[in-house]
Amino acid sequence: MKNLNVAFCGVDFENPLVLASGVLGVTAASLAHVIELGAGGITTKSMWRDPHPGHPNPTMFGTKEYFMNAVGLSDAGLVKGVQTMKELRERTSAPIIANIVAGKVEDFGAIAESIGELKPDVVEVNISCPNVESEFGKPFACSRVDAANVTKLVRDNVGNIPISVKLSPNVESIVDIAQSVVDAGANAITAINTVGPGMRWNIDLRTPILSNKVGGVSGPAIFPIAVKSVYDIHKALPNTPIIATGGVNSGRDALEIMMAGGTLVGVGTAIYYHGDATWKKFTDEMSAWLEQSEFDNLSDIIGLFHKK
Amino acid sequence: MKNLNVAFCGVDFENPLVLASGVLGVTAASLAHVIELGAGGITTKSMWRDPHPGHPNPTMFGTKEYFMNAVGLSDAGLVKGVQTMKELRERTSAPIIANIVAGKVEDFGAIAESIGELKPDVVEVNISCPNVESEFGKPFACSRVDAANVTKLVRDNVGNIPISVKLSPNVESIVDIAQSVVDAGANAITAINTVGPGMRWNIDLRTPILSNKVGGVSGPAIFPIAVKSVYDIHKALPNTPIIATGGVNSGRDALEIMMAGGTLVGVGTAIYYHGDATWKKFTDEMSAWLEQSEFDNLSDIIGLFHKK
Amino acid sequence: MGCCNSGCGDKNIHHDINTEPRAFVIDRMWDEAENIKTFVFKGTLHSKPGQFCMLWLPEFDEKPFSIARDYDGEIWLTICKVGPATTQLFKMKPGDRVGLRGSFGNGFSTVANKKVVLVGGGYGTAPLHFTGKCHQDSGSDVTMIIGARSKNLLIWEKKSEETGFRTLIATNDGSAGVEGFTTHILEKLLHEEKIDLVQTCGPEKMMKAIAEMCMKKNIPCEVSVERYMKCGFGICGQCVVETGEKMCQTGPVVSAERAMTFSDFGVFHRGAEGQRKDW
Amino acid sequence: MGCCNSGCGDKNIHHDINTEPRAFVIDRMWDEAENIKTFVFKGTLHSKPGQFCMLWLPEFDEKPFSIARDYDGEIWLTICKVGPATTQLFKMKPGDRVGLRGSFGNGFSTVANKKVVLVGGGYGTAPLHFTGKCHQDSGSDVTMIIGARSKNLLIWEKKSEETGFRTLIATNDGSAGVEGFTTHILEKLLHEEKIDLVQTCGPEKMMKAIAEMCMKKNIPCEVSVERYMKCGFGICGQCVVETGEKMCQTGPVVSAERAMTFSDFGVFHRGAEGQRKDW
Ligand SMILES: Cc1cc2nc3c(=O)[nH]c(=O)nc-3n(C[C@H](O)[C@H](O)[C@H](O)COP(=O)(O)OP(=O)(O)OC[C@H]3O[C@@H](n4cnc5c(N)ncnc54)[C@H](O)[C@@H]3O)c2cc1C
Ligand SMILES: Cc1cc2nc3c(=O)[nH]c(=O)nc-3n(C[C@H](O)[C@H](O)[C@H](O)COP(=O)(O)OP(=O)(O)OC[C@H]3O[C@@H](n4cnc5c(N)ncnc54)[C@H](O)[C@@H]3O)c2cc1C
Ligand SMILES: Cc1cc2nc3c(=O)[nH]c(=O)nc-3n(C[C@H](O)[C@H](O)[C@H](O)COP(=O)(O)O)c2cc1C
Ligand SMILES: Cc1cc2nc3c(=O)[nH]c(=O)nc-3n(C[C@H](O)[C@H](O)[C@H](O)COP(=O)(O)O)c2cc1C
Ligand code: FES
Ligand code: FES
Repeated sequence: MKNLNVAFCGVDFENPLVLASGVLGVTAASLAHVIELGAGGITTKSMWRDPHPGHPNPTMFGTKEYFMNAVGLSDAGLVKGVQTMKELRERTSAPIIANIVAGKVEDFGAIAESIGELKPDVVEVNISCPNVESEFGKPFACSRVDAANVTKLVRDNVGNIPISVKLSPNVESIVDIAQSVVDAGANAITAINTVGPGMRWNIDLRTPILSNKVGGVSGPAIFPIAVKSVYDIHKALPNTPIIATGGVNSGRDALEIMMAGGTLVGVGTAIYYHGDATWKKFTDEMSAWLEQSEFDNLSDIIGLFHKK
Repeated sequence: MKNLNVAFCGVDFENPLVLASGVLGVTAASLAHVIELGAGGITTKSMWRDPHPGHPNPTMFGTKEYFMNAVGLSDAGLVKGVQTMKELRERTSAPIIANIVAGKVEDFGAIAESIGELKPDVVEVNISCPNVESEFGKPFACSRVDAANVTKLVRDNVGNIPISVKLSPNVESIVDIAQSVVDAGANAITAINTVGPGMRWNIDLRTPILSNKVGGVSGPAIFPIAVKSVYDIHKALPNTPIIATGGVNSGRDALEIMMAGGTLVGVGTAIYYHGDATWKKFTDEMSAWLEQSEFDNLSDIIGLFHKK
Repeated sequence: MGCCNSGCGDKNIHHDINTEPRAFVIDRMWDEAENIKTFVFKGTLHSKPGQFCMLWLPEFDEKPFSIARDYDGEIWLTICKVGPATTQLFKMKPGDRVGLRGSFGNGFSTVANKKVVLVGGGYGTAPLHFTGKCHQDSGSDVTMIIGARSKNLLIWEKKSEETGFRTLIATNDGSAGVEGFTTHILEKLLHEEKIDLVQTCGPEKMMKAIAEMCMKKNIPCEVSVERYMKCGFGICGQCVVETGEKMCQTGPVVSAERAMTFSDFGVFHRGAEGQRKDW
Repeated sequence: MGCCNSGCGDKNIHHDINTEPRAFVIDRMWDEAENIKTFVFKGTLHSKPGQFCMLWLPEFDEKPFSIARDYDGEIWLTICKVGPATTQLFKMKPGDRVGLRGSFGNGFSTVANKKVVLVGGGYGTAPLHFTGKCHQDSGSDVTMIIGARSKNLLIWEKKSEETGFRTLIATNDGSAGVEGFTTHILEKLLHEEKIDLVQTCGPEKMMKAIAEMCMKKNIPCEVSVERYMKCGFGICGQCVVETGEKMCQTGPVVSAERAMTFSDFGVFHRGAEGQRKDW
């Protein structure tokens, strides 16, 4: 059997499927369980320095076609984050991607430093949170300058851990933002975060379904947007590895987005559709495809669409 | 039985569901048939002054969750357009929305004038086509200035027919664009055109599925984006009627997007999922809901979400 | 109509693929005890006993509640007022609308022609009653042990008797039934009779004591492990126990054996941000 | 395996909800006549006779073709070289990959224990053969009338005989079978024998003549109305006839009666931009 392992920023992953941030990420037990179920690695939910209350429920729901969430990045803060990270290291030897977030550019330094000390394998920087200080409350991910400044601060404070900056697709040009964070020191890109935001109401209750009124769209609905984003970024930055994320809902989807340029593949909402079976189902499908293909190693397919 | 009729820019529609542009719009026979099946009105496909070849096949495909197309706005040009419009008027008395397009700002005047002479009930202006003369080939719909200039030209040349400008959701602020086209003389807004573009490949053939490589995403996947766009536009411009379009896939969806601010409801991709039965299925569902509601007229629900 | 006709479905299908809340009207409501009310909605969630639903108070909050009845065209929820959401709910009136989604989670097993003992504490008695009704419909013999601190906090004991369950009561202060704990009654029963299955829903420390008791005696036992729930359908990770299993899908109802592998069972649970809280 | 085991499905399901093309390998191919080849792919499209599929030549174009066989693990397409896409296809070799999607559209009826006449012109004979095979498997008696301009353009006549269809040939120049048109043979047959069903696929003027003939004699008849197709599944509107009906879903196979309500039937069709083209 050909195996599925890939290397990402010098870190070995048994398979390229990593749990996306914010899904099943509340405790170390939960994250470690996902590895047991067959994920190649896990991403923690976005960790704040200080406790950050989320939105009241409902914070998420799904349909056949898409999933929406507005959790509000709830988190108990660094004390719990540190504890979770330590416990996670004890529970699993699989690679850990620590996702960090902050509400102001300058706050990214502190959280990067604290998390960097815990030596996760990769630090993922969530810049899709609205910058509380920017004029229109636009996410950092929408501004080349903000995005670059956040990246620099994290790069300077996190130690020698590879960092991947997580981009939003809801921008004029995701490639421009990717370029600017790579110029600012990002080792990798995670693309994409949720699409939108969108809005859904209940017509009988005449209330937005999500307490936050609007929420990010994920799941199969966004897969074409994710493939295009990954393809465009890989084309512009062929040497920057990508954690390709967004709507991956089968092993074939994972292969497709790797061929578009993903080295790792983030999987979140698929768990809504496939439950605990997600990981084994997808890796089995990938293995079967790889067996009948001309490739010896799964990593040979990374960026394949660009090689013709 | 309460009836479903609504008035839009002074035009009466037997029900608010109108065929979205580009779907089943090749001939007058096809459009008239959609009325027979129960649509309240129809929109022609985007008409050019000169013949415009589309992209080679495949130009579209669908999945459970979404639909993608890159037809390339193929059209036989004004001669056929005029003939189609005339034949359509003979075949049906239902309202006709004539959708027009051009590749340069100044070309919108000519097509608006020619189509205006045929007295469609509404002229819809598709500004989501890339401006062949702009620096980055960005669609007119992405620039406030271009969008306003197109609108002015159409307004000045089309005669006294109401015009609805069709907006793209793939912009920083759809509300800004809506505001600028209304300021420039648009009587209504159609929102939204397809989302993205997105990209999908076949991993065995290693070829993008659409010959154009990328294509617009429509269908249920984009409904939350459509609801949010319509909601935001109605909030900013409560007196501008909206042809609310994008992912409407049930009678309940139609009601929801009307409550968000739609006066008419564009229905395109739903036909992929429900076939010829689409119209009756959706209006039956709307009637049933209206019967058990406190409302006497369907038009009472337009913008309802803003009234609390 | 028997309760199981509308209810008991495939154990593996934990949720519909569409989890948008649907609107339901409060049909009626009544007091069960101090700070405990039952709310009735017309309709069905196609649930089986032991499953739960998410109850949404529009523009306020949404919380998980066990389903106390789901047959004959009615859904019942028996709810204890403990904080903001339940207080808000207690202010609502018949005719008011709420959102419900679900049913979610793994329910209690239903067995035919067996001798079953159910042990309820607090609002836990209500979903157990639903369970007992299913057992009864399948020809099983049902004993319901109901515990409370004192008589005025006892719920569902009359319904239990009326339904034809052998009903045994324990109150801490002896104001009704025997003085002491449900566990005392259960211990005696297990000693004197041959019991095929024990199911319990109530305070976790009580359930843990029962689980240990049953395991010692090799009697099959199921417990309902409630954890903080946000989504109810396996995505948020809020409800996981220390093995990483999600109580909104693998649970809330699990076997005593499995519950005993959760090092947090009867020891601690977690709050909205995942912070540890001892029971 | 009988052809209908793998094929004949619900008339109302015109397409899968997923219409992404899937990759198929050209297994083999052979010449049928000048500029006509049959291509074989391993696999199935779960089609019934008379349905079509979209054949995609990656990075070139995608076009509709009737399915000439879909059983025993093979898909056959019999294709005439007429323009860029078919010319490109004719350059391909076994082992090359193409995309297929479908099956799409309404197929021919299959009847049991009846006397059926099939009338094929050009590549139309191939899908009719598939149809005849289904009739035969259901105990019907099949006559196949095959027409061509001359002997070297005749296709599938040997297969027809081998399959056990009564096979009658007409060529314009008399180089094979009788000199003249398939309609002449049909007319004679209808006069001499009791025929239960006529099905035809070929040049539209021929099909129209046959439709009129059968209607006059009150014999059930089905024709295959081909129109320009982009999507194949009812969205683009490219394939509508003058009643507004879509030939990719209501057709290509429709009854003679219905076809005669299309004022364009046998008169004109439309090109890629919807422009009218006389037959
Ligand atoms: C599977 C399950 C079934 C339940 N069934 C019932 C029932 O039938 N009747 C009933 O009265 N209660 C039930 N509960 C508990 C109920 O969810 C809480 O009492 C309710 O959420 C309290 O909300 P509040 O705003 O009123 O109080 P808060 O002040 O918010 O909370 C009070 C306490 O309730 C618990 N709680 C709060 N939010 C949640 C949450 N989202 N998920 C789980 N626990 C929470 C915590 O222990 C908290 O300390 C059930 C819980 C679960 C998980
Ligand atoms: C339902 C259906 C079944 C068909 N079955 C067969 C078959 O079994 N064998 C076979 O050889 N041909 C079949 N055809 C015709 C086949 O689609 C065309 O021959 C082919 O598309 C020609 O493409 P080209 O690029 O080679 O030629 P072009 O030069 O593009 O076209 C030549 C002619 O083919 C027709 N044509 C072209 N494109 C299309 C299109 N997208 N849809 C319909 N007609 C088109 C037009 O009449 C055109 O004038 C079928 C068509 C339809 C609609
Ligand atoms: C419930 C939920 C919570 C999420 N929380 C976070 C988060 O805390 N930080 C983050 O960077 N992304 C978060 N995301 C985004 C995902 O990590 C991912 O980028 C997105 O959902 C697209 O992938 P998917 O379609 O596989 O879910 C969240 C997504 C969901 C569905
Ligand atoms: C096949 C197809 C062709 C389309 N062609 C046009 C077009 O010519 N002009 C236009 O303005 N919009 C066009 N659209 C966009 C639709 O009118 C509509 O705005 C979009 O598909 C979202 O609505 P839906 O989800 O109901 O399809 C097309 C959409 C599809 C699916
Ligand atoms: S409540 Fe969200 S995973 Fe269980
Ligand atoms: S081919 Fe597109 S509608 Fe028939």
